[in-house]
Amino acid sequence: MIADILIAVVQLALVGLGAPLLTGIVRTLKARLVGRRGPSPWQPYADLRKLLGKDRVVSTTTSWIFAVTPVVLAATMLASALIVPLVISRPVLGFAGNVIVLMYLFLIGTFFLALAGLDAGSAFGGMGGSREVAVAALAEPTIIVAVFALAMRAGTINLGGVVERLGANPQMALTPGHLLAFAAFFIVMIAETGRLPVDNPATHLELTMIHEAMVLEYSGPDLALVDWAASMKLFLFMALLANLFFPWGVPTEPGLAALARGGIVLAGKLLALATILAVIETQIAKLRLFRVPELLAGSFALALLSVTSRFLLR
Amino acid sequence: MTAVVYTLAAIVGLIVGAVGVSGMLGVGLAWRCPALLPLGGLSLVLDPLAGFFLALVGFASVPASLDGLGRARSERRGRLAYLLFVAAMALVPLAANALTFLLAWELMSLASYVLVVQGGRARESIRAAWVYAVMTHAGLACLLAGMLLLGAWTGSFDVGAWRAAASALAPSARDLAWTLLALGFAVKAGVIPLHVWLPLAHPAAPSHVSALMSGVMIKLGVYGLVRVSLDWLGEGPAWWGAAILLAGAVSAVVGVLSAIVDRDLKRVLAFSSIENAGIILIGLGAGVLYQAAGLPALAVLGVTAALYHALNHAAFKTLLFLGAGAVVHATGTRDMDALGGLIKRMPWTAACFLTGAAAIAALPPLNGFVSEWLTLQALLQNLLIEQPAVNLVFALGIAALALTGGLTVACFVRAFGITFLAVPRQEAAARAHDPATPSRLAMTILALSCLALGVGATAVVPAIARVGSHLLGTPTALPLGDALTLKVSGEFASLSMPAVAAALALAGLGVLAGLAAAGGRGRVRLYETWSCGRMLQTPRMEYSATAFANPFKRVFDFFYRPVEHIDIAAHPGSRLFVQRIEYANPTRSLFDDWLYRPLLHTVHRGARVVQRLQSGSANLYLAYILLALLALLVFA
Amino acid sequence: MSLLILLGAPLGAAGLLALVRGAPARAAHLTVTAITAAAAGAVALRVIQAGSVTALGGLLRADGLSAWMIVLIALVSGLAASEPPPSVRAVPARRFYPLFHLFVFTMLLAVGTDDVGLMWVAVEGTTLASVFLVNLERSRASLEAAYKYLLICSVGVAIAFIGTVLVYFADIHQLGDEAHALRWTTLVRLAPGLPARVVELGFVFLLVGYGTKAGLAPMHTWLPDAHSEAPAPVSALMSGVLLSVGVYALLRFKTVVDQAAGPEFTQRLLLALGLLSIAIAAAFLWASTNYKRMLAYSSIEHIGVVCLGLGFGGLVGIGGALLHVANHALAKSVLFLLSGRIRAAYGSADIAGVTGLLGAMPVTGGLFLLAMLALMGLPPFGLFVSEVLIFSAGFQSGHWAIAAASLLLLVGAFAGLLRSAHRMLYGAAAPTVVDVPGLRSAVPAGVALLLLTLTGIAWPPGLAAALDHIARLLGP
Amino acid sequence: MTTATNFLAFLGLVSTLLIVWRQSWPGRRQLFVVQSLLLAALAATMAVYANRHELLLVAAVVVLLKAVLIPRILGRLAAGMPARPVTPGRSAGMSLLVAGGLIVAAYVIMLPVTAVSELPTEGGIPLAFAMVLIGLFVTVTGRDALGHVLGFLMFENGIFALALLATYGLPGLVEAGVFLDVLVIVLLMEGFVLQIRREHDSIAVDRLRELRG
Repeated sequence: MIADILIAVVQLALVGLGAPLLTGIVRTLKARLVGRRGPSPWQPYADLRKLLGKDRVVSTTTSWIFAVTPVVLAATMLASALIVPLVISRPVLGFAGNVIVLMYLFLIGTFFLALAGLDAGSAFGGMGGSREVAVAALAEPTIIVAVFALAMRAGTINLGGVVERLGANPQMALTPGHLLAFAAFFIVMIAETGRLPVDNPATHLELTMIHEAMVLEYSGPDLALVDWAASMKLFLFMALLANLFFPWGVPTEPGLAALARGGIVLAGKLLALATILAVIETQIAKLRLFRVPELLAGSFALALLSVTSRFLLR
Repeated sequence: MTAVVYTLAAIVGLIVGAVGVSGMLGVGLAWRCPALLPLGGLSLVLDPLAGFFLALVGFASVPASLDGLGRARSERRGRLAYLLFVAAMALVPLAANALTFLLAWELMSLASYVLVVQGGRARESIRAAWVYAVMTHAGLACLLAGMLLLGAWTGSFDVGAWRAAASALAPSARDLAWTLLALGFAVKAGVIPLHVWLPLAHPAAPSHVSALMSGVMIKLGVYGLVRVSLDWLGEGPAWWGAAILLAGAVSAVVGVLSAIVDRDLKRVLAFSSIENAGIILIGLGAGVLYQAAGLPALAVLGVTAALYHALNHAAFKTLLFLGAGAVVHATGTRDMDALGGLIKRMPWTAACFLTGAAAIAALPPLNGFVSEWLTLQALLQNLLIEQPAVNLVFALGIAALALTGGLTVACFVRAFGITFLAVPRQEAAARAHDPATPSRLAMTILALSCLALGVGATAVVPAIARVGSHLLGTPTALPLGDALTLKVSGEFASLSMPAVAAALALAGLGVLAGLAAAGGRGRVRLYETWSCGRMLQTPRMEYSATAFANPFKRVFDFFYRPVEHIDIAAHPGSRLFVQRIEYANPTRSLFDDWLYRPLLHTVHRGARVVQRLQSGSANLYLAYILLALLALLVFA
Repeated sequence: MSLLILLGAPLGAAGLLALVRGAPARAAHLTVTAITAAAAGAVALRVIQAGSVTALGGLLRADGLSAWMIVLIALVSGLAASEPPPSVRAVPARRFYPLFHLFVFTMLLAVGTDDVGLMWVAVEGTTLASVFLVNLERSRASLEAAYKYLLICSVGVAIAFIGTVLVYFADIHQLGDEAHALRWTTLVRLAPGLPARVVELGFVFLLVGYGTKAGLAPMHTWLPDAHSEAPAPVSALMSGVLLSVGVYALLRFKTVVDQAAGPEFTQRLLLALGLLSIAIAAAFLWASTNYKRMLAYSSIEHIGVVCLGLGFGGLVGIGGALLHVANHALAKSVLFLLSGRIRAAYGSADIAGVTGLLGAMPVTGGLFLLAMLALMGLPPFGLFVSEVLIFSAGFQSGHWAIAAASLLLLVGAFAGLLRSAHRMLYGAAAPTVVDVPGLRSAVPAGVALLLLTLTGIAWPPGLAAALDHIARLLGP
Repeated sequence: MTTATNFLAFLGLVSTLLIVWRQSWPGRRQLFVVQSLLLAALAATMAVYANRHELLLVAAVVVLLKAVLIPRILGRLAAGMPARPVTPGRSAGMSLLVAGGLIVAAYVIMLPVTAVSELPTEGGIPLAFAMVLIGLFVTVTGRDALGHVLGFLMFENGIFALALLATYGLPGLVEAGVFLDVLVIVLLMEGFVLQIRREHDSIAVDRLRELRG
């Protein structure tokens, strides 16, 4: 019981506090890669603090949907933090759900954010919402088929089960089918978290923005929550990728030492993924909006290939 | 009078629901009256599957009748047909021989047809009623042929006799009977491409009727498919399951794609019913495939998922139709591009509609999520069948289900957001108000049941699984975890809705508390929408339903084949001064263009040719007689 | 005795009513109709008790099948008589009443005689009695219709005479000469020994001949004209029972031929013509322009269905066909009576000329809708059950292709009928259109629909046994 | 007897063919009278040879009805009509060819009857049936109401001949009904033709094509 509470607290803290850092690190890395000094990795914390101290400006057009959305967003991410295996294979709420639950928890956020975008009655909000749900919808098949690919190999889709099963046979993580699924999932992560080449989190160019268009009307503490939730989403996605596809070194039994070991391993994997992400973001220009579906179709093809490779090459 | 009828309907619903639940719990009843009609007379049998669908009828018809009661004063037409409709729907699952079934089935169709026709008496609802009646009749013809064939082969019109004799039939005979019956039921279930009536008829009916049509009636099509694929004809070959699964996959995707671009709120809901029927069929198809492969536990899982989704869809689709009905009633329009801002004027309806939208978009912890999750679990274990072709079918089902899930979110963001959020786009929407108390009560009941069916899945799913086990004749109950957690196939997957719900609630409270602690609840300044500094916000600047659907139109343009109409009226003085721009971007229906219109055209031309026979010439008429005589003399 | 009253009442009335005029005529008209109906009931009761009734030394004879038809004729003529007679400029009711009863008499005689020769005379008589009724309006259209009716039906029924002669030939060839050689009872008794080929040949003539009267395609061409131009009560009688009298005549001979040559021969022919009738009717129903013609084509369709039932055979098929005859008679006569009212109110028999029926004439329109639903074969009305019975016999007897094809055609006919009904029932009506006042005018039609509901969801006790009995009379 | 009946039947058929060939209306009417008289002779012959005296009565009725009464009505109908078609008519050659074909068909169709028959009159049966078919053919090709009536009467005559030859006449009640029938039909036709002429100023049947579809 105490161990459970400890794990819960560690995971919550890791996600809640570590997420802005991860975002900051990616930014710093990107800056370094293009030869700028860039901001400090800790800059997001300063941003959040600044926003929390400000007033809210709320449009008279909006309704309670607009007001609750930031809270819903943050809450879904925190709840997800209790499900994703970060420092241990079976966290507190590991029994409560699997990847599918996670994806749908994320969809709650998308759902409300898109509504909030519409709520203000501006053209940009609607545009962002429309694009966001389109991307989310098109990413969904890839996610589920990639999960299917995983389930085929692990015999379960419970996150803990996958991590333990694949952790026990580390070489399984290097089969081609598995890597294909990983690639598919990685593309989905890019789309879902609004990174290049799907969306550019660094600009507010009206006609191309997706995520930023939805949150255009938010200000002050609300904006802080939204930004925080966005970075948590990135964190969770990357952690999921890391531990689900490469579950090396994820402890299965609770214990202080194990947790610490798990934390360090996770940090290493996240750093690696962040580097990959940063490299990609500096190497690729943003896609035209209506070529995004092609990218997602490509990821779907990868996922399907991963599945068929299994039962055709049985 | 009207109020009495609707009260009576609600009471009938309650009784039917109670009988249904007792049937699910294993109470068996049988009533026969061979004297009343030929071919075995009337015969009613209550078994668990019938009980489940009875419960479904009761469950949806109580709130729908309440809603009718709420509108009893303004809307009196069709009340008797409504009562007949509810009663006939309750008879269909009980019917235990061909004639009883066909009678109940056709009475149900007739009552709903009358309700559709009386919905508006406008041109379009008449046309809708025509299409509906004709499609239904075509479906009935298939059912009739299939049942009579079975009757001829087995020597009895009793379903019990079919069950007993089915295994002795030749495979081709069973395939033929299955095809006919499945076609007939598929029409009712709104399976693509037999769905054309659905988006026309459902919106045309009054909303509490649409709610029942979408929530329950199309489920009875599913009921028939369950019966014919797993019960009446015994255990079927794998291709039945594959056909159902693929039909379901196509229906789900096409349904939601059609829903996502439509501007008519009720049509959106109707298309979404096609989609959900598709999801149900995906689960059912998986069940049939597993049954054919000799994996009864998984078969039960698939059927359970299908039935559970049927129940859930009844809950949220009824809710959404009642909500849409309240909107239509309050504003007089179904066009989403004329609505907007209703959340402030109809807060109750908005909250309930949002719950329904979230449930149908499968957001946890509501019920839609659980049944879709269950369906996916049934699909994901297909590797146990070692046939690549079957696996491929499953993979397609998985992908379709996933795509559908994503698109549904988009669809209902649009439906709710455009209808209820921001500011009214037209005057009618600005004067809207919440409906009367009974209607609000009905919606609230349904919204709460969406939540209860989701969080309480661990109580509901095992009960449904028992129905499935009984249907498939598996001896032991399917192990499905404990009261807190739903466990599928041992360690394969688990889900705890109470835990997720609690975590979400606690996290939400935690965030609020954290905000308060961080002192973030600072001053709130009210101002007009910023919108990157744009001045003077008007409703014309809002994103419209059409605009919202645009990305989908672009991505799936091979399906929508949109056409653009731009009509610009310039000032007579200079064409640079534009007075009016009209832009329309309608989509074209693949099925109308490539299936139904050519078909109607052919029939029409054929009829024209035959009609030349009656040319008015008496000599010609006499010649027909002479020729007929000679022909018969020669050939006979 | 009851049989004599049954035939005597309308015949006497025909004579009497030629002399009386004015209000007494209408009273006498109703009284005689009631007497006829009572006598029909009495005959039916006697038949149920004793199996058959005879009179005039066996010349008149009613068995189960006759009783079925007699009751039907009485019912429909009661319905038709309940409708006020058409008030047409040129023709006073003086002509209408006697011919009406003469018409009823000839039909009753056709089904109430044992002598197939006399039956032929009576069937020909139905044409002669009704042809004037068709031309009651004396308009160009009704003249044309009556002319074609007379010409085509005379030719057709004359062909049936050839058939009768051939059967008679076979009969006396077998038997030598006998006084009762044309009696149906004699024919049935001798049937097994008759030369098959001759009897088959005769049946072809009979089929074409009586088929003309029954409205089977391709001999149906007179039917839409005559039925649409006749005044409503006459159309009701013609569509409701006259066609069935043609079928009745065929049935009598079918029994004989089946015993002489085996049932396949007649079944094949009936199936072919039945299917053709349904197909042709469906094509016309798909896009009708005139509602009375639409109803007429629908009669062709239903007679086709009846023929299918007879062709499929078996107790279920024949029983279903008989029930279908009755159901169709009730539904169709109600529709024709209502269409008379509609025509009077709107002044047009075109579908395009009638809109908003349900709004402007709620009682008539409502009954019209219900009767149309019944006619299209929807429950809770009886046509649904009888069609199910017929098709059940079809699948039972292995005629899948025919059953399936006709089901498909019925769907097409349904679509056409429904579209036309929709055009008439909904929309906005001219303000001049008013309904027939009072609910009393709805009673006869209401009773008919109630009867249809009975045959549709709750058979009266004895109906099943009666159908079974009659089917056994006819079956091998 | 066989020779006599066969010869009379043959003559009847010849008269039928002549009617097909003739174009002038009075001529056709005359031929019809001849045909009816031939039938009466046939009935009388059979009455004598087969010892069936009621057939004499039938012969008398035929003479009265078909050789006197009906031709008179036909004459009334045609009053004021041009004797020949105003427009040059179709050649009768085609019609005669068809009639020839129908005679062959009649022989084929009546095979089952002649096969089982042992009557002395059987040779005439196909001829009578050919009269029936040709009568029907004349009705079908009739260009005006008169043509229809005449065709129908020929057809009726053919049936009469057939009944006579195949069964020595039907029972009296039926026979009487048939005669009454023919008379009523002709009378009704007369009424219609008069009314048609009033309405349309012509009795050409192509005027009667308003009801269609």
